[in-house]
Amino acid sequence: MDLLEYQGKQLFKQFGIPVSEGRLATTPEEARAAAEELGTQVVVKAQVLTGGRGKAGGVKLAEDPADAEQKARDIIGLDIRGHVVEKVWIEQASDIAKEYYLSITFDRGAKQPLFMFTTQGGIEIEDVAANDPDALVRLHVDALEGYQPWIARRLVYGAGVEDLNEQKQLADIIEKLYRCFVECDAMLTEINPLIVTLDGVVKALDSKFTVDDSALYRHPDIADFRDPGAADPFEAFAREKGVTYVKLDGSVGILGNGAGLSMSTVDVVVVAGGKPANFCDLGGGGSAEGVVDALEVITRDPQVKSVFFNIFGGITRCDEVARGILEALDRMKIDIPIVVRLDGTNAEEGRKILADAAPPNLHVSPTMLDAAKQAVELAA
Amino acid sequence: MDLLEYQGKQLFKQFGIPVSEGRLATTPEEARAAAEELGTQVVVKAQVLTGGRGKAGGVKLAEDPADAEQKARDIIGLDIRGHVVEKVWIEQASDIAKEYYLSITFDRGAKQPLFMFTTQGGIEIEDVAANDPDALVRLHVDALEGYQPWIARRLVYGAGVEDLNEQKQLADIIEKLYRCFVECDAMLTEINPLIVTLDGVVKALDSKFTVDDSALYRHPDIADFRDPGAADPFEAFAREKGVTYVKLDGSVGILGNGAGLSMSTVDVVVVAGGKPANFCDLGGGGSAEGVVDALEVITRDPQVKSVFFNIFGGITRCDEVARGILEALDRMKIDIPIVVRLDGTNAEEGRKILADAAPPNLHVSPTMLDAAKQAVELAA
Amino acid sequence: MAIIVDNDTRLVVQGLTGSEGRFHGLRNRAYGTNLVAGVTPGKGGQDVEGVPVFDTVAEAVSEAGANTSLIFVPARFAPDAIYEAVDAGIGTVICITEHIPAHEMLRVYTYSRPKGVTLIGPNCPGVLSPGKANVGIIPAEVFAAGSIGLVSRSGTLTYQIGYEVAQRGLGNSTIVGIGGDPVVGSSFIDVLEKFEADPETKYVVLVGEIGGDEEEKAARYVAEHMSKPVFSYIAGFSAPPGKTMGHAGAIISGSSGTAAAKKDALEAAGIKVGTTPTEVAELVVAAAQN
Amino acid sequence: MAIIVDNDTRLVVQGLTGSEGRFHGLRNRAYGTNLVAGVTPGKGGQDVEGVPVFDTVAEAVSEAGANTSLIFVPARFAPDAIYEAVDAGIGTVICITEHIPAHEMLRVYTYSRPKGVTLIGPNCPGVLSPGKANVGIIPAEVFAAGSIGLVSRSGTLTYQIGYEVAQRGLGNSTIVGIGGDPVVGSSFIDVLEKFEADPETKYVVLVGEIGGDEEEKAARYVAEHMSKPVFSYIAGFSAPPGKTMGHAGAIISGSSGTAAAKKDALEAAGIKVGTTPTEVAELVVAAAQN
Repeated sequence: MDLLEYQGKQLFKQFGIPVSEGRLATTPEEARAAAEELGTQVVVKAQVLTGGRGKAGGVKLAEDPADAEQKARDIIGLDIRGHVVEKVWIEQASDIAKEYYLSITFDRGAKQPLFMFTTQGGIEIEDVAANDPDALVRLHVDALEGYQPWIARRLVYGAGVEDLNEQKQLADIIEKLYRCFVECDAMLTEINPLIVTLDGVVKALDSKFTVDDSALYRHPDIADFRDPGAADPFEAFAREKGVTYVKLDGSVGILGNGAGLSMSTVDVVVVAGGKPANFCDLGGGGSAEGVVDALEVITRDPQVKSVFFNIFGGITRCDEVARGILEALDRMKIDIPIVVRLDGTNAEEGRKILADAAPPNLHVSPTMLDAAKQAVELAA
Repeated sequence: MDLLEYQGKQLFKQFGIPVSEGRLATTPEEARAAAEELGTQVVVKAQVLTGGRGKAGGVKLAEDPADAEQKARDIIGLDIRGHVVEKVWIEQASDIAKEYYLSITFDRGAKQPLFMFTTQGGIEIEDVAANDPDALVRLHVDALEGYQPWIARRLVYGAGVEDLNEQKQLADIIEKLYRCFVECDAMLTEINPLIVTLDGVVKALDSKFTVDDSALYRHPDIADFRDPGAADPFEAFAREKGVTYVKLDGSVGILGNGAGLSMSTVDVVVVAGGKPANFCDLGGGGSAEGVVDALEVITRDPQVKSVFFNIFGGITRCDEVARGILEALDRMKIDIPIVVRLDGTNAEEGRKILADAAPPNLHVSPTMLDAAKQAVELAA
Repeated sequence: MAIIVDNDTRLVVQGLTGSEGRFHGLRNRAYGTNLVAGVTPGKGGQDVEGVPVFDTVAEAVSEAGANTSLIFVPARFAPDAIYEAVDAGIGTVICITEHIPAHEMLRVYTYSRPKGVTLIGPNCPGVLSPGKANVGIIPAEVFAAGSIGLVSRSGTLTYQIGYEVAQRGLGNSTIVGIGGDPVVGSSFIDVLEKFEADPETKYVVLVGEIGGDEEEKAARYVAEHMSKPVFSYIAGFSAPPGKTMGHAGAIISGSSGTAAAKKDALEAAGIKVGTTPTEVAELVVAAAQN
Repeated sequence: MAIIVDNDTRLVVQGLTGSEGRFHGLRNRAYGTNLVAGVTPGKGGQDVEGVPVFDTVAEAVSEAGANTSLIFVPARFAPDAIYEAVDAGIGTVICITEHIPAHEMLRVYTYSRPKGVTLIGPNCPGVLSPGKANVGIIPAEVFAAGSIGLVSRSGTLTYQIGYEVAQRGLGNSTIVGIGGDPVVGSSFIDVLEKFEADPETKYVVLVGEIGGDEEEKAARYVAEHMSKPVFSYIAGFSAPPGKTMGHAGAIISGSSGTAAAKKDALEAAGIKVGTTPTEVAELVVAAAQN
């Protein structure tokens, strides 16, 4: 789960990482009130789960409360890379002397948290890595050793920070960011830029924060950050139904069981010359109820012209899936053609159930590739 | 550092391990007041750093406050294995249904904390280990894995505890005791007996608690438990002077540098037919000031008839030690004979300094064994 | 022979008395796996269709000689269950449980790795050596015994490929589902190493998917260390960048991790990559039939 | 040859700019030890009598090729210093610092042990291979080069024995002070194993003291695994039970751990035990002169 800037900063603050004072606003009027409360120059920042806000006009300095209101009016409703701005973060403006970069990533490959730090912050870290790799200090942490003070020294001296006062503040922030990373079950915590003000104070001016979905049950406060309104409406509906669903842009609705097979089904539809409308994973169980829910999610999308049901029965039993399909057709009015391919556990029985019922818009196909071709043709 | 029962229980309580309500008393009157406050039958328990209190009459049940005062009068001043009782712990009496045993030891050999648990509590654990070893469940913990719930299961099921309610309370206490052990830097935490009351409540009826001296700087609250009055007066004086000193019962005062050599010096004095009066380790440094302090500590003991100064110069420089001896003789009036043996770094210079000054009661001897013999003769 | 599970497997199921554990544990036994014990705290002394249940894994080891554990306990108790198995001296731990927090698995992994334990999963379908032992939830019926090793991050896709191989008259030495979580106990390389050393395995199929760089690392490993022919299939060619597809394994991160990048890396290592599950089955079958 | 430190040692002193670190580091260099670097955070770029100082151990490794670290930093910073050395790839870490909390050392030990690092100490005098390298605070002047390996929990007692050996015209291959803390990086057995494998060492003297059961374990190890003659001295025969003598290593715990019990165990393993430091020196010298 990705967090918005202000949410990540709220967690930073809990762990003692310095951030600027700020207020959330959803209307220009609230933005004005926030600026009045803060009593200084403020920055109005679009809260969206995408990068490139600055270039898109989503971050603006405001001289006074009236200006803050105006800037918020400009920003709220803005479309930034497909994300419409609904909230802005009004924050006291900082006098920036230097911009650093600090992050911790859950490095799956190394199976260790990975610190990255550079004094060349404020820009995309990929650019630093590509153009000046020596400026970027990378350091893995052993999960059982945990944080030790030498880690901060390696980062700070390695990046060439020479000011003693900065070194001290950075070491403190590095330690706290690690605690925050571990205790919040984060997959990524990034501060870019980590600024030094003209007064020599180091603080986090932005936050990028991803939390492990599997650990959200331990963090109800973080889980509450989730904003159902922010997601794609089809995906929101899918989440509500407990269905794993990703909206794509084509006409062939896809339902597979298991992430790998479902992904492969999307690929095979492309190979067959079609355009997938979605990725949808029935998961391991495949109860009749799950099938009904998944079909409901897929067919809500008006772009969907045919549905390809690709099931390989392992734990999932094909007869159960067949019954689910019939039940879904029974309960919902589905006119578009459905191509079903069943293999594996109880595939014979499943095919027989479908053949016996023989709904007019249902087509049973013997192989994955044939089924894909048929679904593509029917969507055309 | 060993803690008294009530001190250990105070730490148990901090970590959520159930203990009985109690009050400390140093006079019979305080004991009466404590019993009144507690408002139930109480047990009056001698607070001394030794076992076998019960047999020695140091633990008594009191029916009412007047009785508590009487029992406290009996116990305060009692000599239990050489420890004079100065404090009593007045505690609400418990209805004991069962007595279990639970401990965690810092196992130096295995380099892991060691849990021990048995339902045969209330007696010396060595007896259980000897007579019914299967009844004693032993389980090591990996320091990096730390406490995991399976540990409690291994202990509780392994010892054959069948009552669900007890199992649950025990698992909770086991986890908390581990946290207490680690977070207090304990070398030993022992609960014997760990009782089950007639109402089915599990709680710690006693505590044995040893804290790592090297970690006391992190635990000022625990360090404050130290009672200077409880120690041997010579040892207390030595501690005050920062000298490592153990009082023994003979007539040859001993001063070595390094624990190993000092122990060996004690042994060699015994080999030479003498009785060591103490063990005293000058430590690694061996400054003149340290020598003066150590000699002051040793010669305070009126049993000391001669002093054997056994120095092997490594980091310690023998000339420095020689100067310290002369300075001590200069500052204190020491009449008893001192036998000095110097070897190693700057031994020549040291011997020369002593030979030049030639105080009347100072004897320089070439080898460790010869010096020991001479010191033994002079003490006779 | 085969790898990880075989006729020497003496299986304990942690969570045997739960509905999943019971269903699959007994199914594994029906297949011929030597299921010697179950573990459920508080149910020691009971049995599940004749399989003795113990309170602790240590007892399953000392009383029933268990050497392999299959874990079906819920996510919040699963790390504890893995630690318990490892510390009881179990040499092979296969964890089916999904949704274990990544940071917890990281600690479990870092702890158990130096101990030489073979940990498979979590969030994996398990390991099947056809004709010998099935440990986990893989539908053994669709596989035949043979000389093709199969290792995969995905369950159903593996079944699909194994099924296609079996339809063509060949079979598998062992099928290993390593799981798709951020931290899994065994990587592609760990399993490839075992296949290379296994005399029964002649060919290997590696089934990857988008995200991470495990396939790229495996490709380098194959080029440098493997003598046996390796074939591959990668899922997710049509996945849009930055979208999570099903589980955390399938995130495109940064510049690499795309299916195309993986395919290039594999092909550069001399590995033939099929564009559909059917095609990879055809490739390996053609090689085996030559 | 010799063990642990020798002519291949490239030493970094963590805490070289402190008074102890400077004194002993330069003393070690004066003896002939190849002191290549010092580490003191914030003093990178300075030097101590020509020895370059770095901010981190990693730099001492990459810039100066350090492979051995000697640690002189205060107790509260010492565990961090050991972790830093281990994680920077230092293969041999010798920690002189005393009073490190036992629980912290337990974590450091448990972490570094599986990494194959040779950790000596803490609270130890260090390691001396006469004529080759001295790393620590052992007064090298009193020792001569020779074929007798010496391992001990105690500092001054070791010096005494090595001195007596040297007085009799023989010498030592390596002297190892393992330290007397509750958790030390290397046990007697670890060092005995190295002596057994070292062609230069012909005889071994083990200097123990009361408390724990390390000497008993060493006796079993010698009986089962060592071909070279081992001699021993144990301090603390006259120690009263239950009294702490100097450091935590010397507590009589429970029924075993007494000097007499240790002597019996050693003798049962065929090890000759001297009653005084002089006697053990005489025993090993007599054996070596035969």
